[in-house]
Amino acid sequence: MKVYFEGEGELFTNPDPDIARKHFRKKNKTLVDKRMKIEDAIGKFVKDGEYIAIGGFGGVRVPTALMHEILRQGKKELGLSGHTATHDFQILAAGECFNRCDIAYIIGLEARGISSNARKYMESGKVKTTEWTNAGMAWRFKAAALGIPFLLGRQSLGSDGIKWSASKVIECPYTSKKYATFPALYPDVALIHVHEADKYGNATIRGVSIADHDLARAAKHVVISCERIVDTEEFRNDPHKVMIPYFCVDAVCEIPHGCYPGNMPFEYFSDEDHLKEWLTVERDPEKFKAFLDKNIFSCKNFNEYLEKNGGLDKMQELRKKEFLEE
Amino acid sequence: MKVYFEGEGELFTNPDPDIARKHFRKKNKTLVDKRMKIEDAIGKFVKDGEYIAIGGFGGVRVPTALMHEILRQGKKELGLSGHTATHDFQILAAGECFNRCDIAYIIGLEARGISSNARKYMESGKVKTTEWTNAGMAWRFKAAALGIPFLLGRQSLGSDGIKWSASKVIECPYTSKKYATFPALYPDVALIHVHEADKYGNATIRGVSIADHDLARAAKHVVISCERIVDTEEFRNDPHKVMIPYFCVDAVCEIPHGCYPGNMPFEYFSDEDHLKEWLTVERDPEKFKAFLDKNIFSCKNFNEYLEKNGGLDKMQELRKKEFLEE
Amino acid sequence: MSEYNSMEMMICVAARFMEDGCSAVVGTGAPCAAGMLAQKTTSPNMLILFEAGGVAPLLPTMPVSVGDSRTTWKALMASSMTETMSLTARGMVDYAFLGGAQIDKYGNLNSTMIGNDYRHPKVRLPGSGGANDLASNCWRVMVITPHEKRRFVEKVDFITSPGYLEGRSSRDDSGLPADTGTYKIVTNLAVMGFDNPERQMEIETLSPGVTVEEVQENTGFELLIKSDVHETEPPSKETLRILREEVDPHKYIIGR
Amino acid sequence: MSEYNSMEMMICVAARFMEDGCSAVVGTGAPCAAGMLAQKTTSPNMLILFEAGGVAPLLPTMPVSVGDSRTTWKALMASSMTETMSLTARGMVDYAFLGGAQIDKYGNLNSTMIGNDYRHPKVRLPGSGGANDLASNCWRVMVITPHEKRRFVEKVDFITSPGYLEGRSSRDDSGLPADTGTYKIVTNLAVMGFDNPERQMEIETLSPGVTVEEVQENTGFELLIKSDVHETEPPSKETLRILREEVDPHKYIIGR
Repeated sequence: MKVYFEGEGELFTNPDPDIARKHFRKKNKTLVDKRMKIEDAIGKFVKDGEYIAIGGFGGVRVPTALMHEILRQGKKELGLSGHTATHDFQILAAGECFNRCDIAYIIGLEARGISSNARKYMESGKVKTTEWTNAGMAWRFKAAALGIPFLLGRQSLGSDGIKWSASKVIECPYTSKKYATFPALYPDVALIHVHEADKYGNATIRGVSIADHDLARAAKHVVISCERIVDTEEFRNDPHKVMIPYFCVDAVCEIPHGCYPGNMPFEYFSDEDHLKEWLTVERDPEKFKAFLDKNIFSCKNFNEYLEKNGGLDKMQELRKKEFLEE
Repeated sequence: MKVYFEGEGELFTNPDPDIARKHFRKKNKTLVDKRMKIEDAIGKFVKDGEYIAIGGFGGVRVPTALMHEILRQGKKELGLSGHTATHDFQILAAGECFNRCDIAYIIGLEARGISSNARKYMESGKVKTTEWTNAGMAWRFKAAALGIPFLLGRQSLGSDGIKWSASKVIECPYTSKKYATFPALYPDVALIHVHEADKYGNATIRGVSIADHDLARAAKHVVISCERIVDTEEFRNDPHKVMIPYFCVDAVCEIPHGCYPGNMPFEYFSDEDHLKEWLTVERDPEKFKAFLDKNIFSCKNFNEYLEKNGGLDKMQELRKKEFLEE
Repeated sequence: MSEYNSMEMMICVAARFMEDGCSAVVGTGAPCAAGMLAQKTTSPNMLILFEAGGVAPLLPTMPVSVGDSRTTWKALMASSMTETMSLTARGMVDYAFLGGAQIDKYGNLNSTMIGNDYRHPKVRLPGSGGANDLASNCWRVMVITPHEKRRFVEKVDFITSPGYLEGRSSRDDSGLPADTGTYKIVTNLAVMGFDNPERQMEIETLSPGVTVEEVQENTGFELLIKSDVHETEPPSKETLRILREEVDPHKYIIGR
Repeated sequence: MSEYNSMEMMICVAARFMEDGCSAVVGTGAPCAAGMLAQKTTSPNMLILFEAGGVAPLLPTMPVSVGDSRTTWKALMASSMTETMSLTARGMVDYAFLGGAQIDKYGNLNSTMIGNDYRHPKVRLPGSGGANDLASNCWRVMVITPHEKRRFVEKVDFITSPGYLEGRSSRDDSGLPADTGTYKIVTNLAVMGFDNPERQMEIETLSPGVTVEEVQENTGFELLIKSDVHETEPPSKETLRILREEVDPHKYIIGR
């Protein structure tokens, strides 16, 4: 069984399921109340130097409130999973919170354009990078969730990306064909925003789940923010609802509108004006500093940020937009 | 990258995703009405000599009606996925429909006992076997669904089962540890009973899905039987419901109580008396022949079988039992 | 011994090993009864899982299948076999309850065939099902079984579910996850473990009135004997009451 | 050319390649418009997918993200990226629409960086996202792009998404699935394909009024020219009407 090729990229996390097994064995499988303040959740579970991953899809179902708190607490030298990272990446780059990054998609906000500040940060030499793809990263979380050290795929074969990844190209012992390997990614912490959770951490997601099913299972710690806390009975009465079971979860923060200015499917649409403001103001470092002070650093909590950007009127407007009632 | 060991078991299906790709490319992605009579579905999609897989979990959500029709049509020399196969295995063994079998669990009906006829068939030398485990088979469907030739796992390592499997034991190039490989299984046909489907084949499952999410994606053809046909609007109004999308499916047969005497979660409980009758009558070959004639071969359709075993009264009784109202 | 039968005894003893807050994949029958009993006694916060996908149900009655609708009654998830099995692979599951037609001195279990030729078995058995998977990846395997000489054999005809294979480090050497293996064998006669360097079956406690000799007579290989071997604590009246009234009122299991 | 702008032209031409009943993963912007237009014209039974998990939505408006809630509006499934990506790996997806900062003569695309040192890029770009995955596993890649010399380069600085790599059999040799690759490049000036043994970009049709020389002048490498090169059929009035009134009434895309 040949190994044809090995990428030069650094592995920022250990793909060995045995290391993860030791951790998961100790995880609490008891139904205990995990509700806590956002300050405590971030303070307790996001530690300088650790590797974090963000749920959602950049501007969709992202845990904005949790990320603002990471900036406020001045977290540094994090490792970051840049998997379909858009506004989330922009925020964390604004705080210069990370110094290494697995890249699938970064610095851009899809059709909206490129974050000039995030680009500058990535061109500054301050961030070590390893190159992947969206499916490659999804595969890495899937491998971790399955408790295996890697998963095969044909994405990346032949590309330059694989040279800067930590994939290897092997010969399949069944077909004698070439396949790339995607090593399991067990983040130290995953931050995931969901629609509903109970106090134990059972959580339900509407709309696309992207890679969050597997991410929640791969991460050593999971911090959930949710639009609403619901009673556990809601889940017991329909056991098809829970996507993330409580025993994966370490903290639950109830934060209505917690994904703003992102799009929360079936709740509210993205605030395209505010996202545009981010992209615009970033071009002027002075203005951007003032913008961050106003919107993140000076805010005592997430509601203050919401109030500064339109408050209830804006939330209702975005809800109408979500349901095409604008 | 070492291959430490290769099992002696025969691979009854080709694990190469490229062969499957050619087939899947041609699959119809158009929304066409796939409702058909059970006779036509089995006649068209289950061909002598092909490899079939049964959804559900032996006595739970099994497509009994579809399997009876396989016997009535006298299908022969099938390959069979013996994945958590209990009453389904018993039926197909009664018809001597298969001559090779991937074994994870066969001949038993869990706590209810062993099918003496199925055991006799398996001891007759008429069936070639390869030995697996429940997770091993689930992994094989998962690999196929992911479009990759194999998946890793540590189940089977060290056991005698692996010697008679088609697994290989390899050295992981990341951890240098031993892992078993589970080659992708692309069945020719999967037969799956579901709660609701629309005429295009979009299907929803309640209760445990076992390995059917992946099985439906792995199989080259999928025949769905369902308790109820519903309008597509039901799915479009809540796009979280569909577990099996229409483009995986080739035939949809509406067969209420189609899993009887099995347990259809949230619909009706298993008929333990009738399952016991099967186990008992099998011990006398003459009686068993008459039993099969009565319950399968002489029945013009599945309702006749239901009528012979209690009809509507029995169905209502089993529904009450499901909801603990007995 | 008249206050309880041996099935009741085994269930009560096995339940006692479940520390509070542990997780376990249970099957139908005695393992399920032990899990339910543990939840109502020593381990109120126990996470009960079923291999077909049931997660944390509020079991209303005994399931007849590890995939039936009882296993998702008021459950937190009606998931999949892939979900449960990947939980075990990630090290999230403490205990699995298994059985077999044969068990040997290294705690290996056979549920595949009797005979010495796989291609021509004397008796074909159901096969692994999920047993091998659970024995491979859960941290600890519990076995509840009647103690019979034909069942406790020097070497199983077929290793379906791995115990310590050939003893010593052979389980680890095979590639199975570290620190896993057969934990306790609970029979009508004794509780046995493998807490020795050889990884051989060792008598730890004896059912009331049972002697070491009696256990050895009913075993097809030589058992080790723990230095502090003593009597298994009999089930308390309250535990028996819960088992009889709340866990198995119809005596599906304890009436056997 | 006054009856339609070049964006409208490109969308209409790209849509035409979608045979009825095909499946496609589309992105935001022009690809999505082309998909929607195809559904309303040549391919009413087209299966539209979005990489984050949207399956067969009844798109009410243009999405701003390939994961936003428009992509699951009245969809048949709100699934996952794993679902969509595994569909492509199984060979279920005919077309992917991709773009890039650079494209070379073998149809390789770059959306990762400008410069010649990965560790010190002159300009960092977003990276693959799902582009490499789709380019690897979908049967055919479509590119809609403005025709500019800085974009059409001899060799991309970084192969993010594979076309035919170094031409001839090099794509197959890399291990990528057989019979896949870049299919058509639709620009304001021409439609180009790779239907030749070298797997090099080749002019197939020219936009009305455009000459081969003009295309070549705007391209950083030598193009092959198909022997029967002819004019691209302009969009019909009805197609334009549907694009303007039903697909993009707010002119998000066609107003650019």
